[in-house]
Amino acid sequence: MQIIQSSLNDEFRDKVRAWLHSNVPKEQRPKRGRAMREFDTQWQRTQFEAGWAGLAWPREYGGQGFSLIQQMIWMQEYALAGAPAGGAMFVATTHAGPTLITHGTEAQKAFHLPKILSGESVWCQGFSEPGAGSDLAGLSTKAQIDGEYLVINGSKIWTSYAKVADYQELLVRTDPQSSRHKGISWVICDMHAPGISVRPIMSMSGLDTFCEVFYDDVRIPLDRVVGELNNGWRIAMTTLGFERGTATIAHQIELSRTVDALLEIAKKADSSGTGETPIDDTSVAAELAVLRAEVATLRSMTSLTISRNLHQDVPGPEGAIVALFFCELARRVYAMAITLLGPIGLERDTNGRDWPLEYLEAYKWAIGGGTSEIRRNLIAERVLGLPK
Amino acid sequence: MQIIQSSLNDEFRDKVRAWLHSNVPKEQRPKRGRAMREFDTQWQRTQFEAGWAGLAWPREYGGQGFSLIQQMIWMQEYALAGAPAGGAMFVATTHAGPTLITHGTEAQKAFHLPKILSGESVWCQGFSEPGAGSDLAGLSTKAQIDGEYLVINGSKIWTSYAKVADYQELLVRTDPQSSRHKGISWVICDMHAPGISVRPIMSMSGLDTFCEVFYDDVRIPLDRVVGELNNGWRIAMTTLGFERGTATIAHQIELSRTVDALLEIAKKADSSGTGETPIDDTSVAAELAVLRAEVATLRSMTSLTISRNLHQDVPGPEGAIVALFFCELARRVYAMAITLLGPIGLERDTNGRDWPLEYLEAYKWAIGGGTSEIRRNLIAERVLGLPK
Amino acid sequence: MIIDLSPTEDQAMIRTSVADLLDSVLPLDRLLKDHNHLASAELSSWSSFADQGLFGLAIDTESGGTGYSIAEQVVVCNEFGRHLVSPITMATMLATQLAVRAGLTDVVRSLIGGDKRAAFANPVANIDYNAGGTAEVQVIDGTGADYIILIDEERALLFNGNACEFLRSVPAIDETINIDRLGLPLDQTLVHSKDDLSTCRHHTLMLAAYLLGMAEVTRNMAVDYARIREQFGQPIGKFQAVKHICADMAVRAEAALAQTFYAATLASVDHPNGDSEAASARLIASRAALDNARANIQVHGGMGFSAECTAHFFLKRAHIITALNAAPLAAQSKILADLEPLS
Amino acid sequence: MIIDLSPTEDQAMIRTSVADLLDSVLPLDRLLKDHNHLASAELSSWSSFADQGLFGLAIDTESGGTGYSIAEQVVVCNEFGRHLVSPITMATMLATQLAVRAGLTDVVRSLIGGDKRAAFANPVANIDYNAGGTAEVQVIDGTGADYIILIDEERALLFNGNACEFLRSVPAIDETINIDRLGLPLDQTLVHSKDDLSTCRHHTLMLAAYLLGMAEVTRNMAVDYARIREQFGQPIGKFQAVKHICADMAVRAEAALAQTFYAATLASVDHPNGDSEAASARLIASRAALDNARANIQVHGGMGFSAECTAHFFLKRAHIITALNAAPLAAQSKILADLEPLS
Repeated sequence: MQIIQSSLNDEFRDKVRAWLHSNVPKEQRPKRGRAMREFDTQWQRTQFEAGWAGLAWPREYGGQGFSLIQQMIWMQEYALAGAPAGGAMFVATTHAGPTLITHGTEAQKAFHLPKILSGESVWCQGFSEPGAGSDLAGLSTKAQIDGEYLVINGSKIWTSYAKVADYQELLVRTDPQSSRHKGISWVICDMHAPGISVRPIMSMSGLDTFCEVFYDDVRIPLDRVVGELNNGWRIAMTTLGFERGTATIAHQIELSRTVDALLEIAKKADSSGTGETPIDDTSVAAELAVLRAEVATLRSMTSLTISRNLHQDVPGPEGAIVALFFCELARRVYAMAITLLGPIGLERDTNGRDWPLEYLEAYKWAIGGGTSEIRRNLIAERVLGLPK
Repeated sequence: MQIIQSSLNDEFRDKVRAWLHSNVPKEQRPKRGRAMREFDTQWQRTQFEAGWAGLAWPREYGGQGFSLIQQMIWMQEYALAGAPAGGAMFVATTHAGPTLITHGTEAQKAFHLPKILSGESVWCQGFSEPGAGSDLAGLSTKAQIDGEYLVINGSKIWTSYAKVADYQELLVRTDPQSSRHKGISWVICDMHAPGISVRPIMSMSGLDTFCEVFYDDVRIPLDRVVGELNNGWRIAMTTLGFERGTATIAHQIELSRTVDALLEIAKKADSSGTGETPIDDTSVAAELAVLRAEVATLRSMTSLTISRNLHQDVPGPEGAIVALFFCELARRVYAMAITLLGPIGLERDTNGRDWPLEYLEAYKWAIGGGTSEIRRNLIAERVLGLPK
Repeated sequence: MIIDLSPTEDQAMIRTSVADLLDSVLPLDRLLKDHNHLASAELSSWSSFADQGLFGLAIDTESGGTGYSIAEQVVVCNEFGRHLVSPITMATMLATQLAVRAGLTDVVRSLIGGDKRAAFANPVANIDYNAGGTAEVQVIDGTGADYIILIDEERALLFNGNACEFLRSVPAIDETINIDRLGLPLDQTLVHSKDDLSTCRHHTLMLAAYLLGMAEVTRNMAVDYARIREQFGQPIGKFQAVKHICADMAVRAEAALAQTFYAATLASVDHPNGDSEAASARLIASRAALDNARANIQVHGGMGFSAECTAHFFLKRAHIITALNAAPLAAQSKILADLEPLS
Repeated sequence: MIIDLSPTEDQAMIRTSVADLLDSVLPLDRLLKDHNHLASAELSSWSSFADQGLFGLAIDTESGGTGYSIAEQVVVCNEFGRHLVSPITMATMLATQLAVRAGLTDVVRSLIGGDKRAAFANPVANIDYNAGGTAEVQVIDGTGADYIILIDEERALLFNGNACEFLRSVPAIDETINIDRLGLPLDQTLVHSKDDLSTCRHHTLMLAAYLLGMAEVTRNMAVDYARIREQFGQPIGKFQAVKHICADMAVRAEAALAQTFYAATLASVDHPNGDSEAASARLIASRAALDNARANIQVHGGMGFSAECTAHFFLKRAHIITALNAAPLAAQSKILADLEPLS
């Protein structure tokens, strides 16, 4: 436990803050379609041109090779400046790029990495299937080898941004005799290839970033396989990106600001004219105090993860603990918003904030990217060492 | 949904109430030893002599053969009159007796049933073992057949009142080749037989009703087997007593009275002299309101179970739902007592009530007689029909 | 007091016939298709609801009703909740009851006959009834309603729909219902009943029954899905984590059922504890509906989060019904009031 | 602000040496034997605690201390919690701190040297400090204590033990500690510090660290038991229900760890957010200690409920430490206060 004092870090923070202050887009991010893609890729290009793209990527691949502390400073300032989330560029910059850097061929790297950094190409992820959600290893999308090609048939689901993506990290079963973790390959799929169709799935909050992707005899050249054939499971599992615990900073700061917003609401006298404010109700105050303590704790847990990673090369499985804490907390924070606002919380536009949308969106954290149940298994088995 | 109006029921209630009013023991029940046994057996004898023993037992075996509604009225009035719980007589009257009536030989019934009803013999239960708690079928206490005798070796645990009991319902493995549910027998064990030793186990609340019982070459005549040899599992599982859902009435009324007591405490001004009472704190009021709604609900759930049993012969598995609701609620009610009382709640004697003891005792419900986890399995599999 | 919580023959019959009707005219998957704009599905079946006598179920036969009690009304509202029927049905039942007490025979006849309908008003801030003037409210599926009913824990007001001022429509958390902001003219009430506590109590119980229905259906949906959905080579219902989620759903639904039916039975004989028991029922049923809706989404995983499965409608509707004329502090003091011993 | 929450070399060394000492002189199973009457085990090792410099850890070297900060003190209190050490150790550390601020060099020397000791007073009702007179308190393991320390969220008072009036002994929920009711003479304080907020903050953090230690040990105990206890032919730790209980315990312990260490780091530089962060730490650690103690009992089943296993001591001690000088409303307003942005 100690505060890391460094004038170099302070200078870096000042520089980041100044640049973000002048460059963070002022216009609203469009919620869908080409306009959304344009916005996200343009913001990536802006960062790229100013030398802020690929913060965690090695310098030899065009990245900035920042230290973990520098990344953390960037993420903090980024969130505090209200800079937009990666959006359509998220998979490319934090997952596909790092995977290619670690496992790709020279040709794959040379072709894709510059396009990702400059915001030229958008990636999506094709891992989950209708029959293989929590059980990713149960995937059944087939890839048959036909000469120099893989011929893909099947479907993927919960693929964000598939509608606007150029490429997809696609997991397919290349060995038809195999089952579970064996015989899976990690392939770069061109989303413009013939035989691909994309169906948006409306989420319960009314957003349609999720899609289902169908593959009907889609032909992918064999040189698009990353790593080796039938080695895809290891590649999908070992590549956690380079962010080393800093990725939750944005969520944590957003949640913390939301609790502050609730506190402001609770301190305002209601329209009944009695002069009483919700916070005068000790049960409201108690609940807000718990939430505020918990968002502070989320910040501290993020800091603890990063601290551990300062002293170890490979991030430990404790990341699942922070993820579980976050997803349970997020839902309670937004549920409190609905309760606190009473009948007004049922309306989708309250003084410019769509609380119901934010509340409903918060349900995704306990489901997507591993349900809370899967995370608890993981914590029990990998962190605590309980038998499988 | 309807109120059952019946002048016969009203007369019965008046009669029960009048008798209990005059006969419920006024002295404190001793907490341990022979004095406790004397108290419990004397109260049983008092009820027996007045014609109130074996309410649910058939008349041919000396019971009263009361209807379910009459049993329910009795239990309500019994709890409201503050009559003592069955204590050392509980296993004999609600479990051993009904088991013998259903599965015993004529000789077994003729010998034991009168002694139970009149309070002459005290029974205890020998089911759980150190290695077989939640997994009762994993029991390993051995009974070897030696001529006309079973020779018992092993140990049982969590046996209430073993120190003062005359007989024990004992589950033993009579077929050494068998495993799990097969090869188990249900035996009447004389607790005064040579080779039995009893070690009290202190519970975390400081009570020592639980015991561990050790069997060292204990010889039990073969005619003490109830049902047939190796058929004990079925006997243990099918005998649920005759109480058909009325057994929780006492718990429910006690819990409801405890919440009322907490409400009284919360309405009293604290000693700080500010005139403020805990209930003025809306978070305290809100928590008490939830608890009161929940104890009302427990009462309604008990009523629902009994209502169902008015129209069906065999009680359904829904009883596990009431049991789970009760055990989770009981712990929260007593935990609220400790919180509400603040520092004073840490002291074991507060105005004549030992709140810490009651709070600590409340932990047993989620563990004994099936943990909450086992109950959830049972509800999922038997009530909801989810796959085993 | 001995209460038999099992359905009477009449109650069982009423349940079956209402359930059959709703299964055929308001199947749940209607909501996936057109979001039920302005309660269109309900309105096109309005006359068949009237034909079944639903709007005068708890009204004396002399007043043109069926002569049943709140107990039977609770059975019907329970089915409404299971089918996510628009709350205008319950509003119309309560409007009938208010009109009977006020002797408005024409209004009673038109409501029971299915010619007119009512909608619930939900205050957006505390209303000062003595000050008069206009009170701003949300109205649920109230566009075109003939009457607007405003109920809190101690009074019930009935307004003519066309006497109310339309302010604006607002998009709601639940896209299957419609919320309008209206101004209610407090000095132009058709009925202003200050001590008709039985109507208030019935309102509380009907909402509890509706929420109970939601808790039951979500439990069933989760169990059905857990039986068929396979992951890791087996139905997810074999995993203890999923089993225990479902078991907890069963406990919540059973608790809400027992307390709602118990309270309704007491209310049917105007028992003095009726208010407290009804408030407890609504509290328990609200928590059951919300928590079961959440658990059902979780059991359904990605499908539960998508709009292509009906799971999310139960979450949204639970928020609407939970917030409808909710007065948590008044409900709390009812629950905490001194009670008569029940035996 | 960049904080490294990993232990520094000094912190790691302090933890190891304290843990080694406590493992040898205060092993947990001592509590199964004699219930630690009047903190007898602690008192017989008192001089070895003093030899390790524990009572002057966060005291300047000029004043005779070791010159570390609250961060190192938190590491030590964390070990105290893991071993369920009597709170008199923490009371003595804080008494030293108060005595330093008041310039009582003799008192400081005798406390640091292990010749004298202090105990915590816990008010049984609100105390009116302006009224003077005698305040009735509980004192924890205070029989024979040289000093009594009374701390709330905004002040700290130190009394001479023999100036206090003994009222009576009371049996406690936790049989391993001793509670006396004492009367404190409010106008005979050795130190009455009204704005020494840093001592109040240290008190809050030390209790949080102690509770954290309990949450960690109960997690470990549950996991160890789940690995070896077999039911249904396999370790119970293979059942998802038990796995998930343990996973939730791990989350609670990790949360308490992160927040306590973070808040201690801020406190070590007197950061203006220190009060709020410390109050959050105590809240999170209290819940972690209580909930993990309960979960540990549940995982242990019948053994957990018996007095023959150490699980129950953690539940009881968690109640004692949670209630110690607790001022929930004051803590709430600290948590809800306006904060400085942290970067």
